Amino acid sequence: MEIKWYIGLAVALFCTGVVGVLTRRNSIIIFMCIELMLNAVNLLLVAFSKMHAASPVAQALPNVASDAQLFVFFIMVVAAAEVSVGLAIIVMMYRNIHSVDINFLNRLKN
Amino acid sequence: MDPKNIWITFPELLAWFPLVAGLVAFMIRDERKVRAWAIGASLITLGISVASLLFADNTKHFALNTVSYYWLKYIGSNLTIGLDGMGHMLTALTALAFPLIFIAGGKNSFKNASAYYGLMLLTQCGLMGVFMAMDALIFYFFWELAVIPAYFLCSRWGGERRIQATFKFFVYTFTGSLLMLTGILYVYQHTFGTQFSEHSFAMNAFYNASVDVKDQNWLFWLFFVAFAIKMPVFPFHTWQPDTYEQAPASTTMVLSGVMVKMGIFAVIRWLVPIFPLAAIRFDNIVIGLSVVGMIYASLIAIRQDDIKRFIAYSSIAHIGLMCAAIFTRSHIGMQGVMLQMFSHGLNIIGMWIVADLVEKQTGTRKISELGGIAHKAPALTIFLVIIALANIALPLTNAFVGEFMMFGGLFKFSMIYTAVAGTSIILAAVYTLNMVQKVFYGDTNAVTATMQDIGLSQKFVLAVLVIFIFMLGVFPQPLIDLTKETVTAVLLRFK
Amino acid sequence: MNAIILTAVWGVLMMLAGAFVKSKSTPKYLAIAGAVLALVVNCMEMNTGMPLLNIEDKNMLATNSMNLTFINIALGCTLLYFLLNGRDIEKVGEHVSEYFALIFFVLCGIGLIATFNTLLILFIGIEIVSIPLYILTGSDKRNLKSNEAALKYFLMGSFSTGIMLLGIAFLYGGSETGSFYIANIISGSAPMPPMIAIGLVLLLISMAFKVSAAPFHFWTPDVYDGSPTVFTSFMATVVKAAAFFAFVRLFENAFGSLQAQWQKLIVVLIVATLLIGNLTAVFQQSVKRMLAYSSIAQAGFMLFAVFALNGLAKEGLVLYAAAYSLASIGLFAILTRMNDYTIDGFNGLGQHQPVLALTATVFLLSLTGIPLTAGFMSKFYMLQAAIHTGKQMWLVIFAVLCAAISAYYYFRVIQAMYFKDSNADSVPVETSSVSTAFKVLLIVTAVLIIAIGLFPSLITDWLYF
Amino acid sequence: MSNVLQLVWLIPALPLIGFLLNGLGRKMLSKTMAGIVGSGTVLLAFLVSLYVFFQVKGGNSHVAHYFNFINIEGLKIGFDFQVDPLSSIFLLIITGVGFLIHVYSTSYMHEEDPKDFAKYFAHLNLFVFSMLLLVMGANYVIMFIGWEGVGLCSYLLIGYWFKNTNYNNAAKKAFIMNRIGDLGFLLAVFWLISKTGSADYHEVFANLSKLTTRDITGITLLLFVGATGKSAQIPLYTWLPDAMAGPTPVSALIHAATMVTAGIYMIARSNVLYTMAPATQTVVAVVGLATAILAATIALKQNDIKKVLAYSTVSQLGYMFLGLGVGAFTGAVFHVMTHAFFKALLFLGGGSVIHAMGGEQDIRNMGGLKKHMRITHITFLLACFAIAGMPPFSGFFSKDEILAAAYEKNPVLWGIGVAGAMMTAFYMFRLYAMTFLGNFRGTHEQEHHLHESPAAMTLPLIVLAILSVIGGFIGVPEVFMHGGHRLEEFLAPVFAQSNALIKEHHALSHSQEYMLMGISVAAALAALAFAWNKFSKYRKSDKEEAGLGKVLENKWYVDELYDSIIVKPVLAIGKYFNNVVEKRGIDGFVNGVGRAVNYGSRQIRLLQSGQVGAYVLMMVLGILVFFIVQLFL
Amino acid sequence: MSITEIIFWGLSVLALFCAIMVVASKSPVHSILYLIGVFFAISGHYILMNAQFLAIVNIIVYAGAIMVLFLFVVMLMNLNADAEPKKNRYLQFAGLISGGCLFLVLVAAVTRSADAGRVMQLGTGESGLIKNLGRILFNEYVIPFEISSVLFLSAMIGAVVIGKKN
Repeated sequence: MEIKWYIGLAVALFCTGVVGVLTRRNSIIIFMCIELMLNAVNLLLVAFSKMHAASPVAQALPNVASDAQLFVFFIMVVAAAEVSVGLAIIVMMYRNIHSVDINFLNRLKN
Repeated sequence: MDPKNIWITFPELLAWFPLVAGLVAFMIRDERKVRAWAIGASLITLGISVASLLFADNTKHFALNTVSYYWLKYIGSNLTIGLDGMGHMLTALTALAFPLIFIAGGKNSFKNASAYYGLMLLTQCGLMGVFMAMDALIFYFFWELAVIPAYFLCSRWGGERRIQATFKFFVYTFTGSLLMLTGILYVYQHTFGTQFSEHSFAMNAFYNASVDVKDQNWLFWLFFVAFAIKMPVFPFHTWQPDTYEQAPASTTMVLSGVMVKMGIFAVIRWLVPIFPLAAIRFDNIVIGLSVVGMIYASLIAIRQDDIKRFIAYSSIAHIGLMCAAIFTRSHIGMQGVMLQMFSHGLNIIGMWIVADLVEKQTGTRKISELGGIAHKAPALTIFLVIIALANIALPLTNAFVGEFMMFGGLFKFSMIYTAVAGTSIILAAVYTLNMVQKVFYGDTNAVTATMQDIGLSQKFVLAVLVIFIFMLGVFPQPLIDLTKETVTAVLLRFK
Repeated sequence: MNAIILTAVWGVLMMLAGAFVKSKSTPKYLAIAGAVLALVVNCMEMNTGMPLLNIEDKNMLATNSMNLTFINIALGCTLLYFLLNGRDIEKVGEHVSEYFALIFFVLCGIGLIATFNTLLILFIGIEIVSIPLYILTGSDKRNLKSNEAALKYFLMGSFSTGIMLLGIAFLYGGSETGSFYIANIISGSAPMPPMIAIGLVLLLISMAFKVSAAPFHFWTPDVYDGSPTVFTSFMATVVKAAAFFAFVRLFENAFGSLQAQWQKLIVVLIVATLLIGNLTAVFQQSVKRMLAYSSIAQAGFMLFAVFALNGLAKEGLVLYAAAYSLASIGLFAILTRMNDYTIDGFNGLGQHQPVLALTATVFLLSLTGIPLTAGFMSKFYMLQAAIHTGKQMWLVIFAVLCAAISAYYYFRVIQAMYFKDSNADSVPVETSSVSTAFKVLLIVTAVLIIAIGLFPSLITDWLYF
Repeated sequence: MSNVLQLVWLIPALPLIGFLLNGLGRKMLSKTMAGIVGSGTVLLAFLVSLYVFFQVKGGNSHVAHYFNFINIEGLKIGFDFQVDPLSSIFLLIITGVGFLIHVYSTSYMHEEDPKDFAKYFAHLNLFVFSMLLLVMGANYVIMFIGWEGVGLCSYLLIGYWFKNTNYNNAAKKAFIMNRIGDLGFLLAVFWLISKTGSADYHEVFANLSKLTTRDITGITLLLFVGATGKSAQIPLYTWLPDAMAGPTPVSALIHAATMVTAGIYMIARSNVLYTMAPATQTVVAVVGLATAILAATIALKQNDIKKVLAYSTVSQLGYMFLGLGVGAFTGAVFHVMTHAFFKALLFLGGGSVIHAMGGEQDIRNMGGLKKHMRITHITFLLACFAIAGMPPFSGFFSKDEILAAAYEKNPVLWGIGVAGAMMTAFYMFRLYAMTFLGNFRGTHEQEHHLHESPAAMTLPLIVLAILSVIGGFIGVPEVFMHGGHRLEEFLAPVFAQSNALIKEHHALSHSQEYMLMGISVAAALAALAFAWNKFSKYRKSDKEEAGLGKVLENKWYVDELYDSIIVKPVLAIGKYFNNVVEKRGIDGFVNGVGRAVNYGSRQIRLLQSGQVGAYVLMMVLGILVFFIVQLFL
Repeated sequence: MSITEIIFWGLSVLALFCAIMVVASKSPVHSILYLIGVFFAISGHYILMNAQFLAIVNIIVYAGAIMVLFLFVVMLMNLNADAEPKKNRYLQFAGLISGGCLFLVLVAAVTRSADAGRVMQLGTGESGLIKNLGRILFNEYVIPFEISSVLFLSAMIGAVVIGKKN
């Protein structure tokens, strides 16, 4: 299997996430789209790790491919932390204005 | 007594004494005391300056009277200040101007006097530094430092529209000096190094920088714009009338008497010798601009109804000639510029003092509203007439010698330019006499009926100025001798 | 390394203090002590190379004098920030020690991004910096502006994290042997393969986002404006400088050899940033928001470090970080005391609070880049670094013209303080909120700025000794 | 000898001392003291000049160097004085006539306030000082100093009664017109300096080989421009009639006897240059003659006693320039001298009349003064004869010399010159007749006051009258007496260099000369008789002048012409520059930059819409741009 | 077409479909469910690439913990379909276009790359196994591992500071 298909898939997922961020107003959904982007990256990283694992040069190195997978692990860790903070912020906003619409608040501009 | 043997050298004294005096002035709360302190301090500075002139040995270009501290040695800049002939002359002008300005201020009351006098003295420090800097970076520092206190002075104690007017002045000059800074940095990259650094900001390093012709051509303009704004040369002059109009009188005196000389000084010290090829290449443009500016400003001056704006435009016309004369690259022209820098400084201060006195007493600056002051204040009128005539370069006054030599230099460069520029001396007569006539002659009116003649302190100041006017008008040779070496050194750069 | 450990530990300590210490002012002193301690151990490491714990870092962290110097500056500025703003932090909300804890965590993250050697540490460091900031931004919970800012910051920050991760993934994929070590991503100076190029651009963009370079700056004004002013102060100074440091480190160490191929992007960034930052700041009425834009404008100057990437640029960056942080912290500290954040609110400050006005003037002059202030020296180094490259002189000229514009808005504040009178019925600052210690600290800050302006080697020498 | 000549600095120094004493001590000095100081210093200067005169007789020329005025690389201008026959003649005229006028002034100005009286004498002394500098300077720069100095004094004295705006305007006009000429002078000096490297007469004339014909023509033309300003020639003559606003002695001294002759002195001094530039000489001659005729025509119809004299001055100066133009340098100088005598006399006489008439200057209101003012009348009449060129009065000799020289050059010049001389005779005797003959036409009050002036005023009149009568005999032409032209002999060394340059010299035959004299005298006599006859019984009439008469009365409308082609346009341009170019153009641009920044700020601010979606969109667009820049460009 | 490829395509279509539905569906709850679908599809890819540890973690952490948290929050707020007001169509359209452009640009760049054709190791390889990863994590990645605790601590504080009701 050639790497380009995985790249294509990951990029497609990533861009779907970007489109979601651009088009939606519900902050929770935007947040989910960002998670989607992160997952696309995760997929890409793993795919790359397997690509490097297949290359003869890299196979000689010790941790080939594991690096990227650990990186993915850390991304998940960070994502988890981010989610907790992010949701807290959204909840806080909801408490104040009873809405999760990102455009509802626009006192800060210009 | 060799100045080297004194524990501290003249350049140091000249630069740091006003600084310290200024800082001290901030501490003094009582207005009378702080004024006395300012006058005293400026007189001491004058004394130092006179002493330095006595020890001046102008045959040793820069060699003597130069002091250098290690400072930013790893980037090749040292705090080097020194006095050559031109520096001597201009520091003397600065030192002379300030006590006169302070004394002429009389019993003017200022809100927050300590800050006022402190800032004035700081301005003096900046000016001194500019005239003595022997290092491009130090020059830039002082260049800015002279402007900042002046900006505060104008904005704090100025007229109604002071904030906009002086802000324009500040932004304008600041833009110019930033452009110059880029130029300095670029030249710096092409200088030889010192033992600590790859390149050097020292003046000699700049003079010997290997800047090729192509670079000179645009670097020249970076520097020139900065200096042209300061001088100011047409068409960079529009900040000046507004600022002069709005600034407090004594600051205006500093601005026009001394600070505009910074621009001319800088052209001679930091522009022409560094980019001789570009200076030769663009001489026609610069002189053309200057000459156009002379005529232009003179014509405008004819139509001015505000004394302050009137003086401002007349100053622009005079400065134009100085700028043009520098680029003639002739001995006579350059020497004329030297003389004229000093003369113009004194004359214009005199003009401002008179204008200020008139405004204070009558409450108006409108030429059309005044008249007949000669009856009420004959002494003031006599001084004014002498100063005004000096301003239009009547023979045996100081400005004549300078203008004569500058025109002589310009003539060597181009007869056409001289003829066109020469019409400005006619126009100068027109606008000056118009002003004199409308303000001082004729019959008194309601505004001027209560006019009093000037007090003793103003008389003293004006008398000093008049003495200088005639002294230098009859016997300018000392000033010529003082600056001769500088001129020769600068002109050598064209060889 | 020392600083990272200590700040992390101190963060935990502060957190625990929140649970056990009831006095409201104790956390402040604890935090100050922590900052001092961190500074001490960092200096220790600088001078002796002696780590607190001997941890095998697998070369993931680089502790050279440059990085440690930077950490020193960040810690020093934070210390100053604590001293000046300690009381204001207390006023934000109930979780005083938690705020301090978060700030310590941010410092820990700053330690990481100042020393990272792999993209993983960079990523984690940036997240450790960002997440507490999201929280601090939203810490004024009842304030809708604070809410809004937090949400905006969080969403856009996460988005940029996504961009960054995609970039990292592409770099990983494009690198010869599949490595996250920044030194191994590129070998030689051949034309970039497209995958590397994609990764580079994406990483550049995410870093540009963090340093709020246009056109990725949009979060900055809103977030700086909406956050509680004390935290804006921290965000806009120490954190921003740290992001810059990471930016420069990344691009120097990872892509330095290919600089010619991506320099044009930096040029675009610089032009856009300077233009937008300076222009937009001109019209602002709120000083706080004006400072936000000015921070964008200053970022334009700092970007010259990335543009030039030479020794001068590094010295300049360190100086810039110090100068900019000091001046901004000072200004924000004064701003927190103001009754009215608009420029008109500063009217007559010169008469009511001469010390505040004077020091604010020094800070503003420094930000404008007037000689003898640190601000001048830092701009000077930056311009010199750019000119040293011998390329794109027009960019430098453009930059100084923008600096002239910056004088326009900085001086508006000065004008307000000195040349205008305050309204008869209101004072710009409540006298009670200005303690002597505060004034002394401000003066110390101003003196520091002038000292650095006079002797930049006070800081740059650290890089070499 | 030279040791003694070192003392020539005394000559200008004495009036300067007088100026300082009177100027600084104007509050302390009594009128008498001020008068004594003022006249005394000039008298002393006259005595020294007299001494100098005898020293330089025989062609001695001496340069006294005092100090370096300007000494730079490539140019050395000393503060040097030169005395030679030419300057000594002028010294005598200036100090001599000047002294007489000072004396006259003590009486004429007696009604002034003591302070102003002293001020007046100070100015007068300053004028004498400047004039002396002008003629004594050993180089063009010192000459220029005096040159502008006299312009200044003229300004100060014309505007002496500074309350009157018209007087001020006249003063201003004088100064500015002089300045226009000064610019020409200055340019010429620069030209000389840049080519010969010096402004010293000796060096310049010794280095003429360095100058091309173009240079010399240019220099002489520019110098002549200077001369037209100072000596009131076309086109810069209009200031002189206006300058009559000053006190009458001032008019006599400055605007008749001395200052206006500065241009002649300068050209005579530069005779070598002019001889080498025939083209310029032609210009000088033509301009001189044209001025002579133009001014004479105007004088025909003037009714102000001083105005008539003023135009006659302009006219006579024109003759002098004609002389210079045709190479009769001696003749010109001779005419300067005789003119100084009789014109000063005329002015002082006129002053005496005005004094007697209580300030009245319109001759239509005079008449029959012969009875009341005998001395004034006689001296005035003598002066009229002199100026009309009646033999054997002084004017005859000098004018004749010029006309003869003109004839040599071109008979047409002579013809026009004679026509001018006719007009001169006509208007002078019109003036004389209207003033002194017939019946008194003024008010009773004026008539009651009519009286002869005091001795201080009449004495100078008498002295000048004597000089006017006999002054001509120092230059008796060759025809009458061989070797009778002592002035020519005396001045010969000065003009030696240029005489040597004139290759051919066709002298007039004696018969031709007699004929020319005869024609001109006859013409003048005819005009004289006609005027005497016509105006001795002049009656006042309210008839408006019409046609040419009106044009002449209004001075050919030259002032109006200048006003509309120079003054108004300049003012309009100034206004345009001030209101449009400056405010809207340059400053508008500067402010426009500021406004543009502000506008840009307001617009660019709108990008910051406050909406996260928009922000992210911008970011994504930015990403796209960056990708395209990096990957596809 | 080998079995691997069939699985790849099947999973890819599923992932993309679910991703698009996350963006497109009106109700947040549906979005969440679709997102979980995406996660499962991605985990399938992980297994395909023999990254078993990540596959499991992905299911547990993302689908299990994070998404449940989301769901919980959405339920708590009682956000239903059509809670979202009408949105600026132009902005939506612009978002779609620019997202598409981004995709095109990236794909265009990748296809120019020589690496695009490199073959992957699918189904085999030790690197994704827990044993292997664990060893490396605790040997070489000690610092990031330890440091990420700081991240969690700050997230925890954040939840307290922000979430706690005054």
